Amino acid sequence: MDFGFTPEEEKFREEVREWLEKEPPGKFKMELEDEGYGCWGVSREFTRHLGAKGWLAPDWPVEYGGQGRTSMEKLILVMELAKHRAPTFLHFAAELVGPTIMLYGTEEQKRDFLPKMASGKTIICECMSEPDAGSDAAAINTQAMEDGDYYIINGQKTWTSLAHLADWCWVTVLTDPSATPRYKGISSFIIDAKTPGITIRPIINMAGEQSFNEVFFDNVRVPKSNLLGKINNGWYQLLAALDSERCWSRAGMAWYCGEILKDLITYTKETKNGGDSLNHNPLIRQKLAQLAIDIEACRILQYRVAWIHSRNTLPNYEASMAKVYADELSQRLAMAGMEILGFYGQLKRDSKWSVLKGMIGHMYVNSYGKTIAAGASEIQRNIIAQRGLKLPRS
Amino acid sequence: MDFGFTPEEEKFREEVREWLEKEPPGKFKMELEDEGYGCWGVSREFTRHLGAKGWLAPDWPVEYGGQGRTSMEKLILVMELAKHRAPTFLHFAAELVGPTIMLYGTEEQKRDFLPKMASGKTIICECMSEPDAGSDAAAINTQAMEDGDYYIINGQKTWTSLAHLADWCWVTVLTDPSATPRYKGISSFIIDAKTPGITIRPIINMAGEQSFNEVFFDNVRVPKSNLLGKINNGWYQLLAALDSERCWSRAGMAWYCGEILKDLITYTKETKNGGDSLNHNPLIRQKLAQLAIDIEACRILQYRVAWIHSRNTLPNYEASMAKVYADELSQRLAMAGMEILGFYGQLKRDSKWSVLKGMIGHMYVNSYGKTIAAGASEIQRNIIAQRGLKLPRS
Amino acid sequence: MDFNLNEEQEMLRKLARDFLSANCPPSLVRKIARGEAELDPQLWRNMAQMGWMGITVPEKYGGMGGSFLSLIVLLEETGYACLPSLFFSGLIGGLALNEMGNDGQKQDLLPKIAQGELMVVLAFTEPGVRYDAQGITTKAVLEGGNKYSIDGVKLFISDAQHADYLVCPASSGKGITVFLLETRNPAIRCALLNTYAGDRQYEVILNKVSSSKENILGRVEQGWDLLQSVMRKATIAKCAEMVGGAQKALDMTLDYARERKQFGRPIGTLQAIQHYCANMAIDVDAARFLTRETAWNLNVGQPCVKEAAVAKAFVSDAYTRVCKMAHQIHGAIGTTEDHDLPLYSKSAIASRIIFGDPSYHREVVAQEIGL
Amino acid sequence: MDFNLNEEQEMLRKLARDFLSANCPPSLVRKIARGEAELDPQLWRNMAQMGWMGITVPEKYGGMGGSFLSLIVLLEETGYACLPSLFFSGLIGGLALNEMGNDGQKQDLLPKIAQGELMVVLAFTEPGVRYDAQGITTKAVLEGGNKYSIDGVKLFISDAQHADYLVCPASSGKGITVFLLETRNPAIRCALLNTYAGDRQYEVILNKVSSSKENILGRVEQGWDLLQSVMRKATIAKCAEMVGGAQKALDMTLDYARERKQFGRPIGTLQAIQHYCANMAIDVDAARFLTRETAWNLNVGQPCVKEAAVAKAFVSDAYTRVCKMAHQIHGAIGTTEDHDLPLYSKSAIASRIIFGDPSYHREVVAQEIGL
Repeated sequence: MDFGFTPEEEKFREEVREWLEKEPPGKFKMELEDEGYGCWGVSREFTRHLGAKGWLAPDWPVEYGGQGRTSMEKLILVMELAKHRAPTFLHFAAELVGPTIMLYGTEEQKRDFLPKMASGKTIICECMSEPDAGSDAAAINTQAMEDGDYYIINGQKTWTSLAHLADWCWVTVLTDPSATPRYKGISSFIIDAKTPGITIRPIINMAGEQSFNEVFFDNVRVPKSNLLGKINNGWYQLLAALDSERCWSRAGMAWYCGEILKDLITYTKETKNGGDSLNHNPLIRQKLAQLAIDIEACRILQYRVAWIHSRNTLPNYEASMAKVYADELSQRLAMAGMEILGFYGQLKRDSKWSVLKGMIGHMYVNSYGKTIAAGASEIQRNIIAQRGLKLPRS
Repeated sequence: MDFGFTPEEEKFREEVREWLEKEPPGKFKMELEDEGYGCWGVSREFTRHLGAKGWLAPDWPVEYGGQGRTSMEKLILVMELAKHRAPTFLHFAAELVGPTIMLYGTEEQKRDFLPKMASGKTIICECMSEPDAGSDAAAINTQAMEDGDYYIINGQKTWTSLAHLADWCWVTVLTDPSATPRYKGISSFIIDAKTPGITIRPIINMAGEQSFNEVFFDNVRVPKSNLLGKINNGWYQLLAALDSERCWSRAGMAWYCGEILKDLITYTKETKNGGDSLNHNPLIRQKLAQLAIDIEACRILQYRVAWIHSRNTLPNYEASMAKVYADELSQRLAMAGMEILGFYGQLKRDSKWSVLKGMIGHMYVNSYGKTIAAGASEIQRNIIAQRGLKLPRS
Repeated sequence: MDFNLNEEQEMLRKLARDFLSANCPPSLVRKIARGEAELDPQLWRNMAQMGWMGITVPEKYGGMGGSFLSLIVLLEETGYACLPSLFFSGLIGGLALNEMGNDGQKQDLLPKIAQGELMVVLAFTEPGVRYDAQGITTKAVLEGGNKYSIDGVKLFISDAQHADYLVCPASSGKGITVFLLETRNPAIRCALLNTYAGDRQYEVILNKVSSSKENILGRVEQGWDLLQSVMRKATIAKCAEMVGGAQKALDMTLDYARERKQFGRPIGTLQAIQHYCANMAIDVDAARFLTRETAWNLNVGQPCVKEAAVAKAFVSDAYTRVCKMAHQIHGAIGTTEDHDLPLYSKSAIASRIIFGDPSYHREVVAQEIGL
Repeated sequence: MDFNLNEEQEMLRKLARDFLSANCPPSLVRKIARGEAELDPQLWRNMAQMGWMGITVPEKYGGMGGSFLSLIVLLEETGYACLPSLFFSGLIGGLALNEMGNDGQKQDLLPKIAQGELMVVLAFTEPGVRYDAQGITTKAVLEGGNKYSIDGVKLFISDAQHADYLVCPASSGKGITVFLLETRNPAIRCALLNTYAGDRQYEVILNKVSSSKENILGRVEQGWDLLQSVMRKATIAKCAEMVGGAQKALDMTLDYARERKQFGRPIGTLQAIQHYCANMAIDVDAARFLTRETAWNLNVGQPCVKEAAVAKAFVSDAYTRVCKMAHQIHGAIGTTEDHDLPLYSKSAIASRIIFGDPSYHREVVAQEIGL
């Protein structure tokens, strides 16, 4: 039992902090503003800057552009980025597709793609979901037909985060549509986003922002060398990507929520209702204290995931626990914020009378999607029950 | 749209009130004390007293011992009994089995049993559940074998409320064990509780009281005339009983909870913590106010059930809504009570330092069973979704 | 007791449902929320012609003379269609005028309101957002014999810019006086706020607005009690709108759960989804009947202080929960701007707060139950 | 960082699990709760022989000299077995003595505690049930040079009757003085309270109890801070016990869900049941690791004011939720007195409140986060 960080880890944390204070993330140009609290924001410039420092994929091997750091160091980096409200949404491209290439790619593919990704120069988006394949990820219809040294790809992907900023697309397709079960006929390709026949159409979310896209493939010709790893092995590649996503996509949530909580505390101290500051209201005190408590629970569940990862084991249901807890916490936080701000919570950043840069309302409106994206909470609870608790499937 | 009671109904309410004030329910001998708040208490004496007045089954036809009153009048009676904390748990025997006999019994059976039940002189308990047949009510194993003018019954029932106080048992059995689906082989019998071969063994609940029983049938000889209605028609009789139970078993809950809430309000006004009365604590104010709000929601859902019933229609998913809401409300109320009472909530009535007659702790300990008995909340939600909202079964 | 609508109410309900689904589809609502359109004047005229603007305006003032219950039935349907707030704002303004105005004021304005030619809007909340009399910091000072000068800021006032008159409570002398202010007055300035829902809420600055005594609604310095009674009706009207919205969110969700297939079967067969839907349905039904019952009691003249607070607290929370579950079941598609669901989940935010949020109303309930 | 137990801790855990499941089965716990038995002296002696009573007592006082973490590991297992409170009460009394006593006091009593021959119990709460210094209304008055006279009522004191000494804070002069009182003193009277859980909580009446200055733990009128630090350790110790209980409730429930068949299949295949279990597991894991982490921080000397409050609030609520879900999944069988589950759900009630309920600890957290 040891809940401390090692002196080396603390030293790395200091290094990260110093660097972030010298180069505050807020000064970089943002593609998606995320209403001023960062974290889910997108800044290609900051991502490259972080990549240049070697901290976009610090845990990758040195030969593939990483620094060979431990998962605990990566966790520390994530914590500090969240505490400094750095825009990190673009990083998840490396987190999702990178480990999959590492596991399943050919040596040439690894040497080709990984260093570019680690440096932040190349963004690879993940084209997985389709209109009829959401939680049921194997139900895809996009097909790849062999044609000499090429494959011809036709179909439609959706909910593709950041496709409009991506240089390459990692795409799951059916290479054997007749396979039963269906997942045995899935392969994946890494495709240049500029290849003719690819159309990217933005999806505007309910906050009025573009974060998702539809990606259409209309007779897209892809060299066979762009098949990732082996043919009809795509399902396992996809699972690896999803595992990695579950592990890391919410890793910063406890600290990100902690920053929002701080903002709310400041707000309640500076705001009066009927002569008394809001922070003296016992209802508000209990509400915010409960969130502070839940943030600690979120944090310790994330620590566990990173710790399991650090032992070169892939976290399983433990990552689902951390994800579902983090997402639901962020929804409770957004709701609490709206309750405290009342009417003011509705106002966008640029509105007269807006408070806290409009971020609470922004967070609230976006919070609905948190328990849906990257595997809905229902799927996570199924995983916990079936894989973690060994409850029978039928 | 009309949410008022008619003048006739209000007159009946007055009549009930005057009677209850003249004959306060608390003065009758109790078989199950229910820690002083009545309602789930058992008093054979009070039940007979109410029966003598004609109010145990006021909505039954006059020829079967009732008064031919409307369901709205019955609702009013239930409301007033709850407000006067009358012990009514024994009444449910009439509510459950009575309507089933009315619907499916032979004329002779109706004339034989119903008036005795309506007067409170005869208590019929319902032997339905078995160790392997809980939510899955058709999975019973108790069997009845023909033997001349008799049936011989063997098997075990459980969770039989009040069997130890009952004169007769209404028992579901397999008369055709080979039937598929199983429910097509179910019949039911009304059996004298004193018949040789019947053994009743009390089950002590976690509050230390006897309310359930196991009932064993060991070669019990039952005359064929005691078969209720037609052979192999028991499943529909059972469903009717369960429908009736869903309708009425929680009908008084809103008012019962209202009385407990009043007690808690009084308690908070009379109890100080650190110099200030508990009722000035905003957390407690909000908590109790929310319960008051939920009680109104519970009430209106119960009104609807009674109203549907009053139009000679059997409430369906609406009764499930009312039941699930009422049960979960009573659990929230018990929990809130325990939070407010703190250490004092643990104390039994006879303990030194006990408060509110120990009823909050009693209610809390018993509250776990509320969402289980008479159809678990999960079953009720299945009914709401499938019968009410027409969601597909598979 | 009768939980059903009567024949007349049922006709109104059906007419409203049919008319609004034909003439105010979600696509239009979305355009308006995006600021790409305004409510079509023809749609407005049609609604006026059906008598909706004057539904509770007495016949002698050119209205339909309907009861408060008719208004509730209608608002459940405008809520179902997510009809932009303009209609609701005007209805409440008319209600305030009808309940507080004198005969002359009503003669003057109610017929035009009923014909859809004039709009009165209630301008209650201020930056402090409180619902007690102490929360009214807008000041009206008597200047000379007949003139008041009014100063203050009203905030989060829906559709103020579109109003011809504002019903505007102000603190004057020993109490609250309610003024009917013409918005043409250059001393009144409205600025649109920018909300996530894209509804039209305004800051209204009253800068030495001059008003004569004739423009007072009710009695000088004694407007509060009557205004409170108007606010309670407005609160229940808002509840009815929310009930309609919640019903729509549930209906959309049920449709989706029946149609959307994953793992080879409709997601509506999954027990988790079924239980979510069951909870939504309980919320919707309880919300509906608590609202209708309170409306019925208001209609027979009960004060309903506790009842209105119970309803607003319950319905607001229920609508919030229903939207949350609707989103969870819809998955990603429900979070897109082009989907209908966000129209409802966003409008639930403002509805939850206006006329007091659940916490405020719980405190009212606490007082009423003797705490 | 290492979420696993080390080898020594794992051995202790396994030993405790095996020993308790063999020697303290639920049937025995139930008998004791019913008042039909007391804890077997042989069982007590065996636990003492394994060193459990003195697990954190320094070796020089005859204990095992284990760390606070060993105690936490052990208490997770006693919680899992629902070992009656006597053991916990004695452990915390020993802890208090070890942290607050002087060398002479420790020489005197700790070896006997470690051998299981003597029991010290913390008598903190009073009828007002508060955890701040103002809540201590028991008064100690100096009478003559060396004697105090102590008057007051301590309430809800677990196992007081079985104790040889009480650690008893009292208000004296300008602060809190903590006395070590011998229960043989006839001026101390213990009366058993009757609880639903059947645990042994007492009213302790102190009627002019005379105590010499030698029996003071820590410094006169300055005992509060040190006592607070003991209370924080006791709080986390209680959390560990709750974690064990919650784990047992989950394990029982999983077994039942796998075995219990309805509608032709195990109920554990139903999505609603699976999701309940998933929630229980999240609660148990988060509760366990928050507890262990706080214990680890206390062990390296951190004050853990916020951390202990976070843990107690979370673990108490988590245990309550887990028991609720365990009951729901068990159905009727779980509500019977003969079932093991009520042992846990009832013990959760007292555990939730002792050393401060979640609401109290949320307020502590509120102060710590700068509200």
